[in-house]
Formats: sequence, structure tokens, C-alpha cells
Amino acid sequence: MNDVHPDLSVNVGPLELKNPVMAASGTFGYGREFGSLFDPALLGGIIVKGLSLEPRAGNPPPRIVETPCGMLNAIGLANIGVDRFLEEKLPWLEGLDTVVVVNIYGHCIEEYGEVARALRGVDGIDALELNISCPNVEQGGMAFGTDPDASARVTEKVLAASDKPVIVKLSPNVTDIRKPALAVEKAGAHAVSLINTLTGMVVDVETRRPVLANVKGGLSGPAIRPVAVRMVHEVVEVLSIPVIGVGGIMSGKDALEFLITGARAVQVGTANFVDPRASLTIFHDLVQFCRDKGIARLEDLIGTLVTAP
Amino acid sequence: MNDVHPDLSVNVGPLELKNPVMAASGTFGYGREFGSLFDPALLGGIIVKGLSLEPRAGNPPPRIVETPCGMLNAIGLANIGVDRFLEEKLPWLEGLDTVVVVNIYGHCIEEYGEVARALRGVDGIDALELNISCPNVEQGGMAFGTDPDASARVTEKVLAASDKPVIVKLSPNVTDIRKPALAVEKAGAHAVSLINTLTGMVVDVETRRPVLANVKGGLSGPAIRPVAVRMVHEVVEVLSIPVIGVGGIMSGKDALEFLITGARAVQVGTANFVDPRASLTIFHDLVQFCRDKGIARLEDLIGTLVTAP
Amino acid sequence: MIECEAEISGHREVVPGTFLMFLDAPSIAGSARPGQFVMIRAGSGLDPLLRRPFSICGLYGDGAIGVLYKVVGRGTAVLAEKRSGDRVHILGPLGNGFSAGDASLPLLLVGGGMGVAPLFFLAQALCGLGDRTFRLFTGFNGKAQVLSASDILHLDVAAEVATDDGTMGHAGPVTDLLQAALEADPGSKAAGGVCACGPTAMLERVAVLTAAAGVSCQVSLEASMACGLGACLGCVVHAAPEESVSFFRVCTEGPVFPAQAVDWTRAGPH
Amino acid sequence: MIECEAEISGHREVVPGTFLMFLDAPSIAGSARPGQFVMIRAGSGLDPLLRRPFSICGLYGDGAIGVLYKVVGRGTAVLAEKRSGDRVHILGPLGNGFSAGDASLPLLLVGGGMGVAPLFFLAQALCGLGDRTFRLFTGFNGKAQVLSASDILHLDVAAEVATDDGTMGHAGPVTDLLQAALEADPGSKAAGGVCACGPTAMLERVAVLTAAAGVSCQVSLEASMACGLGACLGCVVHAAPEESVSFFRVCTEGPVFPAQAVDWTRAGPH
Ligand SMILES: Cc1cc2nc3c(=O)[nH]c(=O)nc-3n(C[C@H](O)[C@H](O)[C@H](O)COP(=O)(O)OP(=O)(O)OC[C@H]3O[C@@H](n4cnc5c(N)ncnc54)[C@H](O)[C@@H]3O)c2cc1C
Ligand SMILES: Cc1cc2nc3c(=O)[nH]c(=O)nc-3n(C[C@H](O)[C@H](O)[C@H](O)COP(=O)(O)OP(=O)(O)OC[C@H]3O[C@@H](n4cnc5c(N)ncnc54)[C@H](O)[C@@H]3O)c2cc1C
Ligand SMILES: Cc1cc2nc3c(=O)[nH]c(=O)nc-3n(C[C@H](O)[C@H](O)[C@H](O)COP(=O)(O)O)c2cc1C
Ligand SMILES: Cc1cc2nc3c(=O)[nH]c(=O)nc-3n(C[C@H](O)[C@H](O)[C@H](O)COP(=O)(O)O)c2cc1C
Ligand code: FES
Ligand code: FES
Repeated sequence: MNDVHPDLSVNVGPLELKNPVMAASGTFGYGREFGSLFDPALLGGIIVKGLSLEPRAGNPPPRIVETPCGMLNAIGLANIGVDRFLEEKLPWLEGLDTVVVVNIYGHCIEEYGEVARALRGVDGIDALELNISCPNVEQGGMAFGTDPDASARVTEKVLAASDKPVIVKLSPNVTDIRKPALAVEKAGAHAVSLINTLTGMVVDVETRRPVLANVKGGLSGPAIRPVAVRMVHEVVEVLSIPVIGVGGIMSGKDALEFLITGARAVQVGTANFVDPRASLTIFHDLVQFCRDKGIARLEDLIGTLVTAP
Repeated sequence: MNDVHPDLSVNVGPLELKNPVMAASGTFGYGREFGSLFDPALLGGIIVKGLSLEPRAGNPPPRIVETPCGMLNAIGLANIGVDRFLEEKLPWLEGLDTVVVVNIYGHCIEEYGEVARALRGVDGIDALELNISCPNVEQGGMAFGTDPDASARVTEKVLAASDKPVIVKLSPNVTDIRKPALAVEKAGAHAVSLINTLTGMVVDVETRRPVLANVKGGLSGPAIRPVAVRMVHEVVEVLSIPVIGVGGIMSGKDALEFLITGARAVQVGTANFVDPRASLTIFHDLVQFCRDKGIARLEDLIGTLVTAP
Repeated sequence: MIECEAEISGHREVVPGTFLMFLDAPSIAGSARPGQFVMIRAGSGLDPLLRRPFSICGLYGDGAIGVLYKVVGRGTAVLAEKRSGDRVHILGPLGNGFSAGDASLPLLLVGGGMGVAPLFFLAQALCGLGDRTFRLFTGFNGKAQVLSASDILHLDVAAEVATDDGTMGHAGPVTDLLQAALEADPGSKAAGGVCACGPTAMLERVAVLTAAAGVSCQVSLEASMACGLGACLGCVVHAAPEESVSFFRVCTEGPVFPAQAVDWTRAGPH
Repeated sequence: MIECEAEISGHREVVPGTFLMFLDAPSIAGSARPGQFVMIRAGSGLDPLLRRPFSICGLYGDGAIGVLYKVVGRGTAVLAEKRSGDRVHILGPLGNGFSAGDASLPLLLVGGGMGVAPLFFLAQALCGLGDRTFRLFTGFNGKAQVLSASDILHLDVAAEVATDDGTMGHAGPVTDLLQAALEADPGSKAAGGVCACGPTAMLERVAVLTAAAGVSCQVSLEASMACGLGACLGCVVHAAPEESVSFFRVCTEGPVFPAQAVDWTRAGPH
């Protein structure tokens, strides 16, 4: 069995991935940063840092702090803006034989539409991922993602402006993750990815100040994996569009928790910092697991979770 | 400074604690389990395992599993019921010179009231803590704590039936923790404690089953501390009743994060498993911190967080 | 029962992947009974977080306890990296332990895999009693995994060994040896009872055999644990329908239970 | 820049709480420039989680790099427990490093506390160039904390030392020594530039002094880091108002910056 090559390809709605391991937005830059360590084209997909219409400087430092089995970040969605992305980053990405997803966001619904329009018809971009975890300026800074209606309206706006498959990335900071999931499905999203970061805070007891200049930040890393797996489980039970699992994936075994639960692909985030080759290792772990278990198509593993006693 | 004895006493509304370190419900049994390791009376308070009117057997095993820097539990609120508690456990607790809080719950609003009534006028019980994170059978099993109105009604019901101060323990599995907090304050709660566990899930990739027989469980331990500190911060900003901080406290430094943020006391949970003397050590850490910093009254430290840049 | 930071006074790999660790803890050694266990904090940091339970496999020199463990995951892997002189936090002795039963008749000890650990301690204690006779049956996957009582206890206890692959002793499950012993002695007047520890499937088989033979049987069970003190209610096993309760806490009501008190139909894989 | 598991070929405590670790990493040593750093994964498990950044303090033997670090928290504490022969994952060399500037004039190297690390490597490299002259000023709290270039580099570089408590060398901040050197040389025709690393307050002072003297100055900065590769945008510092950008990433645009490119008013405690 050890010599056969299991088929790891999966499709996420209209997207065909050579394998289910993608690099999560904001943790893999524009891919090239990792290019001297391994070939990013070996991954199932690359999701670039969240992009807005205009360049954004982001929050003042400190922007990150380690927490138990995780980290908080308050980058403030710093990014180079659509124009520079298209000029400086996309050409290299376009050369890669893998799926390229552009993560976009705005501070009002209009802005989401504008970014989508600016990327309309651009070759080399296989899909858009909407980060709806960022503050909704129109509605008092509460994140779009915490309001199912706002989530749906953002999705509709982007679908209307774009010619690309749209993945909506859900915020875990909600009472019932199924509500925004169902709302964006109804609005026409091609897939959902979850989870984005949990909001957290760390206090420096010496200075009696929050460690992050932004006071609060987003919690990521293995610490949040049980919450992510639970939410993916809740969402796959009610949704018919595909789900991409994200949150604390450090190893192939962790990725399998999401795939078995029903995610059709996974995103690796914080692990890229712990080991810049983590996503590649996770891919290799999956291949090995399929071989050991005699699984010819990883597809057959997806959603095989048994919950009956 | 090292020889002076800083005053660690704090009051949580009507409750006078000799120090702010309490043992969290469900992690310290009925106190006596730890009695051969240290004198529980040295703590500011003991909160016993969640009590219901009738004894409950709880969930089938496995009930617990370790997660990165945390653990999931699905005990199912197993407990010995009010009668046996009063006969077998309270007498010993009554003998302790510390605050004894009884954590109670029900599966319908009525049941909360009944437990409160059964404990009415009982000596040796200094306060009640309402666990509203458990499923609301009347409303399709969604936790009371995720619905501000239900939270308020439970609080009113208990206040009407009880002669004791009432602490309401908030669930973190909500979009906006300030809503249930404000609702129970309005309903007359004397204090709130937060956070209870975050709902999570772990999958055994070999058996393709959830590790917990109950499928989902509550995530606790250091992994959730940043979320707990953030929620305490959000709640102290809007509430006028006292707040007790809970979640991932392993050391005095961790407890200080909550106190500086504005919690008037803290609860130590999972740490009791990692080190059965953890709560005592945390108390000693606080004394040492006050000495090192020349703080005569710990009271003066509470809520001194500086968030201005 | 106490909590202390014990020095590792010895540590060696007895068979591939299985280690014997000696911990200097006089106050624990002084009161430990066979079948009791300790909770060991494997790491100094937060990963692994919880302590891990391990049976006491014997007493060594003055004030040391032995722990015989197999590397199965993160906690045991971290433990395996410790060296003599390192210190670890331990809590114990915990649980109830085996009861010796009718002293006039020989005890039958049945251990499978790592389940031999508490039985080695029991064998050591029985040898100490001198007059007390017993037979020790141990089962393993193969010769390479065999844990020898004499090697680990420095006692000449001649265990009767069974291996699944037949590479040593009887070819088959260790329960065959128990079955033979019970059948060789109809009405089993010669058996003062059975003490068993090992995989659940093996224990269930032991329960069936002893029930059929009318011999009293004590089994030592496992469960995932957090506190080890009876406080968290995390370590339960299903009680037999006849019992007054639905569940037993392995850490305090156990880990040793009368075989008939356990609901074997719901005892699960481990 | 590569990622590899490097063997620790040596490890000693040079002054209380500060350690010198040698890492066998020929491919990193082969391309490392003074001022560059490596990201070291201190633990094998999940605590600590992220890698920690450390300057390369010099090259040793064939293919080893030196890391001089102080124990300040969990990651460095775990690192301090490692022994020769252990292996750790490292990523590097990272960052831009110092540029040598005008080769005809002497460089002034100013290091405070652990900030001496990258300057030791620079001193080693300058000695290697032979003809290149330089002066090394180092500052510490007291004699007990003094890190000697000759001890750590096995090079006879006579550093001019300052201590806050006056227990060794000049009594006062190391910047006094720089100030004296600059004042001794009006118009500072004799200074090919200043390279500094240390606490932010010290660096700010160095920036002021060099600006006043019209001497070019490079400073090596610190920031909390996650990736070290320019991908996470976590490690930024405020750029001076004149700069075209608001922030610089310390890991890639730095850690070495022209002193005037930094917004010292918002450079923060560390
Ligand atoms: C009372 C008692 C006595 C024990 N005595 C011994 C002993 O003497 N020697 C020994 O080697 N082991 C013993 N065990 C089992 C031991 O506790 C586990 O092997 C250990 O906790 C695994 O920790 P880990 O971090 O290495 O593995 P984990 O990473 O925690 O788990 C790895 C694998 O081990 C399994 N596992 C985890 N916890 C347990 C458990 N409590 N029991 C069985 N399997 C488990 C998991 O399901 C998983 O498949 C005992 C358990 C109990 C409850
Ligand atoms: C480019 C660069 C080069 C460095 N070179 C060296 C070196 O050669 N020798 C050396 O001893 N240290 C060096 N540092 C600092 C070193 O990275 C930190 O001391 C280390 O990360 C602390 O890790 P910890 O887990 O022990 O402490 P933590 O538990 O992470 O933090 C403990 C304390 O250290 C502080 N701290 C955390 N991270 C940093 C940081 N990046 N910079 C400064 N303080 C920090 C925290 O604020 C906290 O007060 C360098 C940092 C950078 C960015
Ligand atoms: C430093 C950092 C920056 C991030 N930036 C973005 C972003 O721009 N857009 C986005 O949708 N998610 C962003 N995320 C969230 C991750 O994509 C991912 O959803 C989250 O970190 C959980 O996965 P993990 O635990 O594997 O990191 C960021 C995460 C981190 C740690
Ligand atoms: C095993 C276990 C049992 C618990 N039982 C209860 C309970 O009965 N009632 C309750 O309100 N909270 C219960 N909790 C929640 C804790 O009191 C606490 O709120 C939570 O664990 C977070 O704190 P920690 O991270 O310090 O453990 C339990 C937690 C654990 C781990
Ligand atoms: S382990 Fe906590 S009750 Fe048994
Ligand atoms: S550390 Fe990630 S960008 Fe600098």
C-alpha cells in the first residue's frame, strides 16, 4: 500500500484543489515570503493577506503577543491595497500551479463591492474570501460577521460585483454560528470558511496596560482548535455548500479532525509561524495517513464522523 | 516592605472575602477532596459542584479529554442533589472559616427556583452562583446563558425564592457578553462571574468519533484566558455590580490580569487539577506581588488598567 | 495521600517503548498499597497540561516507588525524556487498591500488557507476606514486549507467560491460562480469588470466566483522569445494573472493582 | 535563508542568567552577516509556541553560529535547559544586517546589555577585514553583567566598558563614552559611522548624539515577532514622519535601520 499514491484532490464548490491543505490569510503573506523554504505550489491553495481597496498602514505596535498554545494579533488589516497587489504580488502568484484566493474586506458594505469590482476579470485569482470579522464602521464597529443580515448583504454585494467564486469566512464570536452560515448560503456564497480568530486580550501586570496597543486582538493557534472543530461540526450539519476548516491546525492529525467532521478543505495559519514548512508537512501527513489506512481517495474520508453512541 | 502583611480582603457586593482567590465550581468538588493537601479555609471562598434539586448521574464516559493548554469536559452536571448535599457535605463546609458558595442549575426556570427555595435559610451557605450555561430544555436545549431574557428570568426567579446574595455565572458562548450581563444586573443580581467554558469538540481520527461520549464539551484552562480577560474587560466597562473573573488562571500573574482589568475576585478551576495546591499558591503569589510593589491593600489594584495610549 | 516533587532515582527502558522509572517519595511509598496509583505531572509548562495516572508497580530500596509505563502519547513521551536526578511532581497514593481476600487460598494474578504493573506490586507484597501463595499469569503481544516480574521486581516470581503471536510461553490470550487453572480445579476450592488488570476486552473475559467458576474477581480499570481526587467526576465507568449508582469514579471508588460491579457491555475500548 | 534542525555544539552560562549557545548550522553560518538574526524554536511541544528571535553574536569553528541570550521568560528558560548534543529548529539568517559604510574611517560600535550580541559579530567581522579599524563601547548594569568580547569571541578586542553602578569602567551610561568620542573629534572627520544595539532609551540617545555630530548611525531594533519572514506584519516599529511609510517590519526591513528613519517619540519601552 505504501507505494500507491492516494488521490488527495478535493473540490470546494467550483474550486478544484489538488489537495485540501491551504495557507490561511494573513499568515502566509503573499506566498513568496515562504518561497525560499518550499514550493508553495505544492499546497492545495494560497489565501493572501486581507486586501482593501486602498493601502492601509494598520495598528501601532505591539501587534502580537503569545498566549498559552496560541497568540493574539491586532495587525489592523494592514495591506498594500489592490493596485500594488495586482502590480507587485499577483504576477508571481499567477505563475504558481495552485489555487490563489484573495482575502478581501471593507469597513462598509460598499467597500467590499469596490474591492470585488477592482478584481473582476483579473486572471490568476481563482476565488475571493470575504473577511467579515472586521469592524462594521456604519454599524458602530461591531463586526459584520456577528450580524447575519450584514453578512448576507456583504455577500450579495460582492457576488453582484464579482465574476469569481465567493468564500465567506465566518467569525466565531457569535452565539450561534449556524445563523451567519445559513444567511450567507442563502445570499449565494459558494462556500464558507471557519473560524476566524476569537477576540481576546492580555494584560501586562507590570505596566497595568493591555499588551497590544489595540487593547484587544484575535486569538489563533492550537488553543482554539476545539472551538473551530465544534463550529465546523455545527455548520456542516445545516449547510449544503462546502465548508473549509480553519483553526489551530498544527499537524495532519489536526487537519483530519476537520476533514472527518465534514470540512472539504483546511487552512493552516499560526502553524506557519511555528514551522514555516508546516502546511507542507501537514500535506505529507495526510498522504501517509491515507496510505497507512489504505484510503485511495481522501474524498472518501470527508464527513465520515460517527456521532451515534 | 517584605515583612508587612498586605491586606488582601475584598468585598464582592455583600460578600466579604478574606482574599480574592476562590475555587471554581466543579473543579474543587465539595472542598473536602483537597482537605488533606491544604486547608481550603485559607482561600477567599469555595464554590461547590453545581447542584440540582434531585441527584443527577451525568453523562456517559469519556467525559474529559485534554486539548492544547486546556481540556474539554462533558460531566453532564452530575451531582448528589440538594438533600444529600445538606446532609453529607454542608456540615464539613460549614466548619470552614471561609465563604461557601453553592453553584446551582436547572433545566427549566422553575427548577432554579426550587433549588434556591430548598437552600433558603440554610446556615453555612453564603451565596448562590447560578450556572446558566446549561441547556434550557423548555427552549430547545439552547443554554439559558445565551439568551439575555432567559438569563434575567432565571435570576428573578432565584432572587424571589432565596435569602442569599446571587452571583450569576455568564456563558462566553455569546456574540456580546454585555447583553446577558446587563440583563441579570437589571434583574437584581448581586454580582456576575465569568467565564464559564467555551463549547468545543475533539475528534478521534482513529475511530472517527468525537472523543467525548457527549460529542461536545466545555473548554477550560489557560487556552481560554485571553477570551476571559477580554470579556471581563467588556463587562466591567458597562456594569456597576461586581465582577468575578474566571478562566485559565494558573498563577498569581494570571489572577492579576483579571484584578487589574477590574474583577473584584477570581476563581481558579482547571489549575486545581494540574496542581491541587494551585489556588493556595496563587494566593501566596498575590501576597508576594503586593509586597514587592509596596501595595498595602490589594483593593487599590482592582480596575487600575490603563488603556489610554 | 500527598503531593510532592520527587527526584527520579532511576530510569531505564525495559523493553522497546516501555520504561521503568523510580521516584524517591518515602511518604508515598510508606503508605502505598498494591493497586493504588499516582498522578504524575510530566511537563513543567502547560503542554501537557494535566497529570497522567500510573499504577505503582513496586517499592524499591527505602522510599522509592516504581512506575512502569509505555509511551503512547505526548505525556509519556515527555516523561521518557527525563533523566535520573530530574524532579517531577507526583500526587499519591491514590485509589483503593486490591484487597487480599481469603488468606488461606492462593490468589490468581492475571495481567495483560501494561496491566501487569499493579500486579507486580501485588506480587511483591504477597511475597513479603511469605506464607501467601499465588500464581502470576501475564500476557503480551510477543516475546519482545514481555515484562518479567523478576527483572522488574528483583524477585524470583515465576510468571506463567502467554503471547498472542506465540513467540514465548503459551500461544494465545493470557485468559487461556486462567481458564486452564480454573478448569483444573473444579468448584475452584483452591482459588482465593482473581486479581486482574489489562485491556478491557481481556478483563471482560476474566469476569466471565471467574463468574462461571464462582471465583471472586477484582479488576483494575482505567479512565481518562483530571484530578485523581474524586472532585472532577471525569473518570467514571458504567456500574452494573444491579448497583445502586449509575457510575463509579475510577480514581476514588476504584481503580479496583469487583468484576460483577462493572457494566461490561458499556465498558468501551479502554 | 534556511530552516534546519541544528545540533547544539556548546552551551554555557557566561554571566549569571546569560548563556552562550553554539549551533551547528553551516549553511546559515556561511551566509550570515553581522546584525542578522535567527528564529529559534525553544520547545518541542506547544509551549512555548512561537519561535524566538536572537541575533547571531559570532561565527565559531567551521559552520557554527553563536547566540548570546538572557533568560527573561518561558522561551529563554526552556532554551537554557538544553544540553550540548540536543537539537533545536532554527530559521535564518534573517534581516538585513549592518552595512560597513565608509571603509576608510573607523566605526564606532555601541552596545547596551544584550544589545552587544550583534556588535560582537560585527567586531569579529571587522577584525577579519584586518585593515578596518573600530572602537567598541559596551554598557551594562554592573561588573557582574559585563559581557566581554574577548571571552565570547576569543578575539582580543579591547572594549571600552561603562557600568551604571560604576563597578567597572566608566560610571554611567555607555552613551557617555560615545559622546566623549564624538566630542573629542569635532566635525567627526574620524568617524566612519556608528552602529548601535541595546535598550530603546539608549538607542534614542545615540540617535540624538550622532545627529548632533553629523555622524551616520545604524541602530538594531527589537520587536515581538511571529514569522520572521515579513509575512505576519506583527513586528513593526513606527517610521519617522519623513519616511514614505508609517511602519517598518523589523524582521525584513530591519532589524538594522538608519537612526533617523525611526520615530523615536513612539519607539516604546522595548
Ligand atoms: C489508574 C490508572 C493506572 C494506569 N497505570 C498505567 C501504568 O502503570 N502504565 C502505563 O503505561 N499506563 C498506565 N495508565 C494509562 C496512562 O495513564 C496513559 O497511557 C497515559 O495517561 C497516556 O498519556 P499520554 O499523554 O502519553 O497519551 P495521550 O496523548 O493522553 O493519549 C494517547 C493515547 O493514549 C490513550 N490514553 C490516554 N489516557 C489514557 C488512560 N488514562 N488510560 C488508557 N489510555 C489512555 C488515549 O486514548 C490516546 O489513544 C493508567 C491509567 C489509569 C487511569
Ligand atoms: C531581532 C531581534 C534580535 C534579538 N536578539 C537577542 C539576543 O541576541 N539576545 C537576547 O537575549 N535577546 C534577543 N532578543 C530578544 C529576545 O527575542 C527575547 O528576549 C525573547 O524572545 C524572550 O522570549 P521569552 O519567551 O523568554 O520571554 P517572553 O515570555 O516571550 O517575554 C518575557 C519578557 O520578555 C519580553 N520580550 C518578549 N519578546 C521580546 C522581544 N522580541 N524583544 C525584547 N523583549 C521581549 C516580554 O515583553 C516580557 O517582558 C532579540 C529580539 C529581536 C527582535
Ligand atoms: C497574524 C495574523 C493575521 C491574520 N490576518 C487575517 C486576514 O487578513 N484576513 C483573514 O480573514 N484572517 C486573518 N487571520 C486569521 C487566520 O487566517 C485564521 O483564520 C486564524 O488565525 C485561525 O487559524 P490558525 O489557528 O491556524 O491561525 C490572521 C491570523 C493571524 C495570526
Ligand atoms: C470538570 C469541570 C467541571 C465543571 N463544573 C461546573 C459546574 O458544575 N458549574 C459551573 O458553573 N461551572 C463548572 N465548570 C466551569 C468552571 O467553574 C470554570 O468556569 C471554567 O472551567 C473556566 O475556568 P478554568 O479555565 O480556570 O477552569 C466546570 C469546569 C470543569 C473543568
Ligand atoms: S479523576 Fe477527577 S474524579 Fe476521578
Ligand atoms: S515577524 Fe512576521 S512580519 Fe516580521
